[in-house]
Amino acid sequence: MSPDTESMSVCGCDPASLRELRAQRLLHREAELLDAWQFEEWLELMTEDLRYWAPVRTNRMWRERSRSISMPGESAHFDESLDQLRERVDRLATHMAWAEEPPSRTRHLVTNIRVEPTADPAEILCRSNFLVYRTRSERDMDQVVGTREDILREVGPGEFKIARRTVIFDMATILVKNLSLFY
Amino acid sequence: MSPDTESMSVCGCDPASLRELRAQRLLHREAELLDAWQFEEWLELMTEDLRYWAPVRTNRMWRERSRSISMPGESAHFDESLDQLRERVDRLATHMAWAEEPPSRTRHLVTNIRVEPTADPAEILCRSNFLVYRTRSERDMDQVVGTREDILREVGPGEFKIARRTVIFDMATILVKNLSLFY
Amino acid sequence: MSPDTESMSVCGCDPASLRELRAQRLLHREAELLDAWQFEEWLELMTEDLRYWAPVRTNRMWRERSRSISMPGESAHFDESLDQLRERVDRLATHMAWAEEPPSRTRHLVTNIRVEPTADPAEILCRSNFLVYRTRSERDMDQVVGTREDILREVGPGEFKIARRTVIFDMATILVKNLSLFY
Amino acid sequence: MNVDIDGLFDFDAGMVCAEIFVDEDVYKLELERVFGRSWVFLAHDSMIPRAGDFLQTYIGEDPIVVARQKDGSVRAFLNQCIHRGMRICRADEGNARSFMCSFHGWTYDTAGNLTGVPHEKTVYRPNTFDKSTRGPRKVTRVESYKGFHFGTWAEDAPSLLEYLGDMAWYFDAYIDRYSGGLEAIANHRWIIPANWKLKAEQFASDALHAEISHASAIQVMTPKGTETAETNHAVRAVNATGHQFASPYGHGTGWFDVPGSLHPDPVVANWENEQRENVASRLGALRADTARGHATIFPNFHFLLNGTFRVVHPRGPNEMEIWAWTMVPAEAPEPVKENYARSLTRTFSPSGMFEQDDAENWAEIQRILRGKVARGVRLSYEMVHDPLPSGASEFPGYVVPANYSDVAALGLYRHYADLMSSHTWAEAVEMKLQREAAK
Amino acid sequence: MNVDIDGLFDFDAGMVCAEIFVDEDVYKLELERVFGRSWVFLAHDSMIPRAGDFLQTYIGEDPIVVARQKDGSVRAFLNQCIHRGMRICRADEGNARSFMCSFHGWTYDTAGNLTGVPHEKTVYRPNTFDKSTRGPRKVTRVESYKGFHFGTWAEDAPSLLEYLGDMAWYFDAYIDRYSGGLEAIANHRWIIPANWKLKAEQFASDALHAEISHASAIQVMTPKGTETAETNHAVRAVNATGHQFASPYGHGTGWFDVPGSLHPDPVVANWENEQRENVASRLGALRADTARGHATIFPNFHFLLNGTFRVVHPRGPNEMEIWAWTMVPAEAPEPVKENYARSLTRTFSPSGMFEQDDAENWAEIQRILRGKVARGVRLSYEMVHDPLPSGASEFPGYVVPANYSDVAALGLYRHYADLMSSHTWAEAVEMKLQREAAK
Amino acid sequence: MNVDIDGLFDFDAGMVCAEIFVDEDVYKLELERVFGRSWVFLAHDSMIPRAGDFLQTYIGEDPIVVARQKDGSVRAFLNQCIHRGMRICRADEGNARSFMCSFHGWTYDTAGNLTGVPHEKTVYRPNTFDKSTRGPRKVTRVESYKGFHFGTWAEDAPSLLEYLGDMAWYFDAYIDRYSGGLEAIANHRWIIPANWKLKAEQFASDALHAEISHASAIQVMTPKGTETAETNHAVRAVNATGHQFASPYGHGTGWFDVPGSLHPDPVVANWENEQRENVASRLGALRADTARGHATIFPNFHFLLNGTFRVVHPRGPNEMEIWAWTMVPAEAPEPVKENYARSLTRTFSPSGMFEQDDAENWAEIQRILRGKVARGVRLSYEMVHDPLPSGASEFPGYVVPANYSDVAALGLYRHYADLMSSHTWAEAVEMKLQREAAK
Ligand code: FES
Ligand code: FES
Ligand code: FES
Ligand SMILES: [Fe+3]
Ligand SMILES: [Fe+3]
Ligand SMILES: [Fe+3]
Repeated sequence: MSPDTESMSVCGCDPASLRELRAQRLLHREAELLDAWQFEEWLELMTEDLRYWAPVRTNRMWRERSRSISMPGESAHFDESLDQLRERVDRLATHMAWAEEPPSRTRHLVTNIRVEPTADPAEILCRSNFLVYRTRSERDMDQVVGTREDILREVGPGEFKIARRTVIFDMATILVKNLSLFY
Repeated sequence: MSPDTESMSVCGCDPASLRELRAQRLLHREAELLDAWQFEEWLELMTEDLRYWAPVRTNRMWRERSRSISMPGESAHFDESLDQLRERVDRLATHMAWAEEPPSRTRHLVTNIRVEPTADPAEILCRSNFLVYRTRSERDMDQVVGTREDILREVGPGEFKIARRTVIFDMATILVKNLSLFY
Repeated sequence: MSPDTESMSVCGCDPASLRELRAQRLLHREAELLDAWQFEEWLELMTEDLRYWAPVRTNRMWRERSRSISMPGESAHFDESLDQLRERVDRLATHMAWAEEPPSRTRHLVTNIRVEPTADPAEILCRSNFLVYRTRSERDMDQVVGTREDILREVGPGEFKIARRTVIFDMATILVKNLSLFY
Repeated sequence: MNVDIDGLFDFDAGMVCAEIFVDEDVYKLELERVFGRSWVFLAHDSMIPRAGDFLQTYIGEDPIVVARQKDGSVRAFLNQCIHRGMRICRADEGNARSFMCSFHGWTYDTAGNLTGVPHEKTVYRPNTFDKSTRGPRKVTRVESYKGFHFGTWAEDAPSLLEYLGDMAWYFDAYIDRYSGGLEAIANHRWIIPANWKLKAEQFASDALHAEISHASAIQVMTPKGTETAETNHAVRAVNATGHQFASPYGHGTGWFDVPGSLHPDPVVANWENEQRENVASRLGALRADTARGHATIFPNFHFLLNGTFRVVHPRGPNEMEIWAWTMVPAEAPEPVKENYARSLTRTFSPSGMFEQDDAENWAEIQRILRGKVARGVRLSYEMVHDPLPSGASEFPGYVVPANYSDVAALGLYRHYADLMSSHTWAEAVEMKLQREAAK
Repeated sequence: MNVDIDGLFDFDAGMVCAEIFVDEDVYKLELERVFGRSWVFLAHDSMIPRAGDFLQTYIGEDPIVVARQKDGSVRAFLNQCIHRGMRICRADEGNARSFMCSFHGWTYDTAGNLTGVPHEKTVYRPNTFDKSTRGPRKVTRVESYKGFHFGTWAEDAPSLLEYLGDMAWYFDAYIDRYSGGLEAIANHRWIIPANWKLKAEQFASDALHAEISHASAIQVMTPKGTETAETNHAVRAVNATGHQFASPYGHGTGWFDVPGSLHPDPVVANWENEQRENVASRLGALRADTARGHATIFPNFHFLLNGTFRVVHPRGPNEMEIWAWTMVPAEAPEPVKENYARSLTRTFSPSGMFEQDDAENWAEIQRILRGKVARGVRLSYEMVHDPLPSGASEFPGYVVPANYSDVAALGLYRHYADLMSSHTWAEAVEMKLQREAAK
Repeated sequence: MNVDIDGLFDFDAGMVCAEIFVDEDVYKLELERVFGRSWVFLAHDSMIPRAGDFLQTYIGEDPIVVARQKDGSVRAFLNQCIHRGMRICRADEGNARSFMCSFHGWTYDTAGNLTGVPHEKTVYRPNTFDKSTRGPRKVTRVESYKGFHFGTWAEDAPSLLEYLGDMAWYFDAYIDRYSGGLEAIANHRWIIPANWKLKAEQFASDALHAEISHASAIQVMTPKGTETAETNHAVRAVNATGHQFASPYGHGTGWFDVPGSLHPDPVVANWENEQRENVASRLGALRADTARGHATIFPNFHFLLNGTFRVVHPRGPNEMEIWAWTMVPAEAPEPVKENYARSLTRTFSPSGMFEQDDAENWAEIQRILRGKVARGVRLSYEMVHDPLPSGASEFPGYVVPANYSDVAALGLYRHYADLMSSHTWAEAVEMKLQREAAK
């Protein structure tokens, strides 16, 4: 997506549609950057105070369902500040991160993008589902599916960044050999 | 999605876009309710005269393709009125429905939402494709893919409900051990 | 989708939204035609000068990443003009193409549709991700995932056709027994 | 392949070793000795009514084409071209005059006779190549009972009628109730990651699981206010006494002694109740009012009184593939048939409120058997009852006065062990005679 | 099943045949002789603190329920209903007063005693059916060491304490450092398509791989400007000497002789350094300052000095399932605990910057073993060292003065081969004694 | 492992038991006796033209690195670090000066020599650890024929030239047609759930399937109005006579006696026709005008006259992995090369209009072999012909005057059975000599 596209006006008829379109463009651009291994550019979509967090799910009886997704401070698959994410990106950039050298080939399929306002007029809540398909090496293939809940913050007129991301992986036991990339 | 969101005006420029946005929001909200096990709320998205039907596919030579999807009254994976769907929901709510206790973790990925008018100005025809990813227990994982054809009826200004749903599962032999949830 | 739908006006507020909506409708209609085995109608979505091309990916070290996707003239999974695509369609229509007789059941899930202008005001660049789910025979199931980069050309007021398509399959080794249909 | 069958069963104690559900060698032997020698359900008349109608099915894991001939007969053959092994017929079902193999074009009539070989005269030596001997393996014997066609590879098997034995009397209570017989109007196919015998024993013998396994379905399908009333079929069933029949050839069936329709759909129940006199005049009062519940015709044909008839194809020790037909009285009015079908969709299809929970249980049983200790455990089949004394009832055969019983399951495994331990039918039958004599 | 264990190892030359990682028969024998006879980690006190707390785990591939009893004791039993084999408890963990089997409703208390059988009086013969003998298999012996519970199926195994032997001294350096002991505050579960022993030998013995396998993580986690400074824990570790301990029962551990916390998180490192005197007074200076690195308690319990404790369930020869707990000092302040946890998430979880690369290496090793030549290759375990002379150090047991060594791995496989070649523990122990005597 | 090879074949009757395509023990023996002893295609000069160019391939299921050395030679070695078994080289192809193992950093030159071991001097005992003996297994012998490199593990195999024998003459008709030789300009890789031998026998011997299997492709690729004209290459081929060659070492090829290019692309066909005189002067008129069709160099190297060259890696009995290169005359103009490539993409790649249908047939054949009866069926290879009398033609070797023939397939299986029944090449060759003598 060229800078030109970014600056294009969006449908200005009503705020809800506007938000949806902007959130959608942001998430699609994000997916494109991730699949192209443009991780430095990806980091630029985040605010400085980013929290990138992925709780862990366990298989519980219904009556204990409140404990089936871990809480902040408990088990997590990711629990990162922007600096910490950058460390992961830097690691990949060493090209000695053997889990990703030779690099995997990923595809982020993002669906069910839903947007709603928050108490803070500068922030919107954006939910989306995803399927991340990964092939690597000769014949490896795996898929990771889940949902995300993002806080998107307007940092300039019509320009949103990701201020908080919660990723819910649906698997209780992670059925892939690692979570080496980003979701 | 909060009621506030629901009442937000949508892009009012032209009826086609309007319909698309509304259908999309409805289907996304539906998916969210299903994945959150909010089945009572899900039922509220349906009209009283709902028909929820899923024919069966068979593997036929091209010349007999007209018989490759069953007709109403023939084989079906679902054939439900609203009351009957409610029975299924009630069953899950007993938490003795062992196929779903402990509960599965699902994710409805809805794509290719297409809308067109019908002869009835209060109803629109909405098609969508779906992939429903389910993990359960420690390590079970399965996927169900197909398409849906819904009749959405405007029951209040800008408020649509599902009046008819046809679900086409693509599999001839159902490759999962049960269809214990909703599509 | 009826001709009536096609002629419906779309949100006219701004060119970016307009392009997105039109591209989205075109790709969704295309998917519908493919999954319905309406291949003749599908061909009508293409311009006469269509190039339908799918390069091959190889598993390379990062430092040789420029060679990890083949270039035009090198390995390809598809490399077709419109006439050549038509030959493939004609072949399926013989119903002696055993790989597809009895016919497979496919579902094209199209996501992440992104649009941007090109230097040619009559053409837009449209990227999308896809997952094509195929079941066939009693129990065969496979999935093909990747991304597409299309040039869509405005051939009449508001009417777009596909002038160029590049399909990137993510797999290095093709993990399905054939690529018998279209992506 | 070295399987110690005797060590896997203790029939006196009512113990079955879990190993039979998971061991690879046991499974290989089953394909040979059980599925290679039993009468296996192939098709019902209503599934292939017209000449040229065909369907694909399986005997064990071997694909079979079953087709209606011009003369009205039904033929069955291995769906494998003997030329280079291609699947001859590749549709689930349909109507055809002939089949052409898609590899080199050999053509077959619907009885499996090789009728055409491209370039035959120029490429084969006429003195050695004889089309009449190059067709696919025909199923050795195909016999039918009241419209139900069964096939076996075994030359030396007893006739189908002898094989069914007393089970035929019970089978009739399901299939010969109405003058028009039954017709298949719907079909579901799905897979469960569990051994085929879990299904076989349950339909023969396991009424007990319902109140727990299906507690949720029973609860929501019980009309409000009828929880204890006699209009509630579930309550009526559970409160009733019942019986179980075990066949020396492994078949089994059980029922509750509850007169009147037990069908949950009121339209169907009314219609069934209206037919009571007709049924009684056809089959007698006993079978009009009772003798219907759950049943297995060994090895893998199963049915219930609600009209589900199913064949369960084994797919390795760890998977079964269920093909379930909805079979309804041909003479019933359309709305009754529709409600039969809809009711089964809602209860005993992959989405069925009963079926789902069975799948869950079986799948978990199977998964546990990856464990080394778990697979050596001896499971309990200890609900045993003495048979009714001879002449005590009109029920034919070995019958116990309880449906909460393991007797039919034990009978099933008794015959299973006979087959698995023997090389010929004569040998298996001899085992049965000697046991009989020893009593 | 015919496995020539002796042919797979050459302990004098330091050679191990790759076949042990892939052969199906080897794996089957492992389930019987290794997992069927070893002390396997079940749970830590903090995972099931209250009465009724339970969790599911495995001994090998056999599912086990571990539950805290009302009297505070911990019991463990096979998670399989002996009735028809259903999994009794179907949640990963939770709190329960009892378990009801979802198939036919048999109920169990949390010790695995069968407490209820629906219709018991009417359907079972009281003289032969005795509930007290129909519960699931109890884990034969459950013993605990400082809050860590282990179980074994073997009647004849040595006691847990005897089994741990000198390893207990090293184990203490991880788990008995702080007066409050450890508590598990996070858990990760994932699978790697590789043999479980690749994990076991690495945690016992392989410090060497880090500088290459984890080069990228070490590089980015090294604070800028400290690449050679003594504040850089990675550099300090690599430049230090180290030791390795090998147990006759297959346990092993290794460490670098670096005083001061090696934890990469400064908050944690500060706190650990502050505790130095307390630790020294509990465990002595040696274990305050060293003796902590990587460790395996045979066969599948592994831990590191950063607080990851893991049990690795085998899932066929080609897959392991890792369950990794984050265990932190119970007495540490919340922020320290949080940083322990966050640090492990970022380094040794499925997304961990170290863990990822181990998975990649193991998966590739395993895949190659599809090859016929590759699986016959004799791999090199030739980094051998002479043990410290008796009395040369305070380190108990067989200890070599290097952490870049294969000695603990060889010890692990030596014990593994003893188990795989023997039918009883007495036989295995006799092998060890004879070798000892022969020296 | 107990395989009765003789029982699986009846060469006199032209019968092959389907079991060879599915049995696990047969497969294991194949890895040892067929892939462990045959000359297997590794690479062509044009795939690794420059020093340091390497590619990964397989001999059977064993991963192999093939690399061009500084001196221009080609070396091949097992892609497995002998240290702990890691895959040394992890890219499909590329250019490198050396490889570093990502586990512990052992480094290798492109010939597979171990050149560096981190900390070697401090961690290994110099008297026992010798780098020169710790490299990966080198492929025992690598020999080449006109730019095509083959490797074998067998010390005692005949030389490549002897192994090819008369097949070299036919091979030349594909690869030595043009002065510049061939170059690989495209590659496709995909998997088919079917046994590798289905591919091997088809490329050796099965021209017959095309008119049925590929009926649809032939129909649409036939230019309108040419259905019977002599410009239609498909019609020309089918109407022509043909020949088949069978080698005592299992190779086979067949062709139609049709002069002029048969290539479907007119640009290519024109260019090929223009080259006719050049080709004739290189190879003689016979090979300029005929002797090209389909071919297999035993066991798994296959090619067609349209320029597809493929190695088929076995992946268990039920799967093959196809690697197909587009090889074109190096001296052809760019547009001709492009059309060669595009034409193959459209016909013989995973999306190819011919290739698709072969996959469908093979996959169905394989699936059926889950059946117990099906796998015991004896398939028909009865299209046999007497060989041309010695001197009757210029075609070298055992040649029959028909391309619709099973002779090359039978020859392939004859050699296959020799290998599978013997422990040494001498033994296998002796079998051949004795048969020859017995005639
Ligand atoms: S396999 Fe059927 S005709 Fe050859
Ligand atoms: S299997 Fe548990 S109660 Fe029957
Ligand atoms: S495995 Fe290659 S260096 Fe250790
Ligand atoms: Fe049931
Ligand atoms: Fe590591
Ligand atoms: Fe072909």
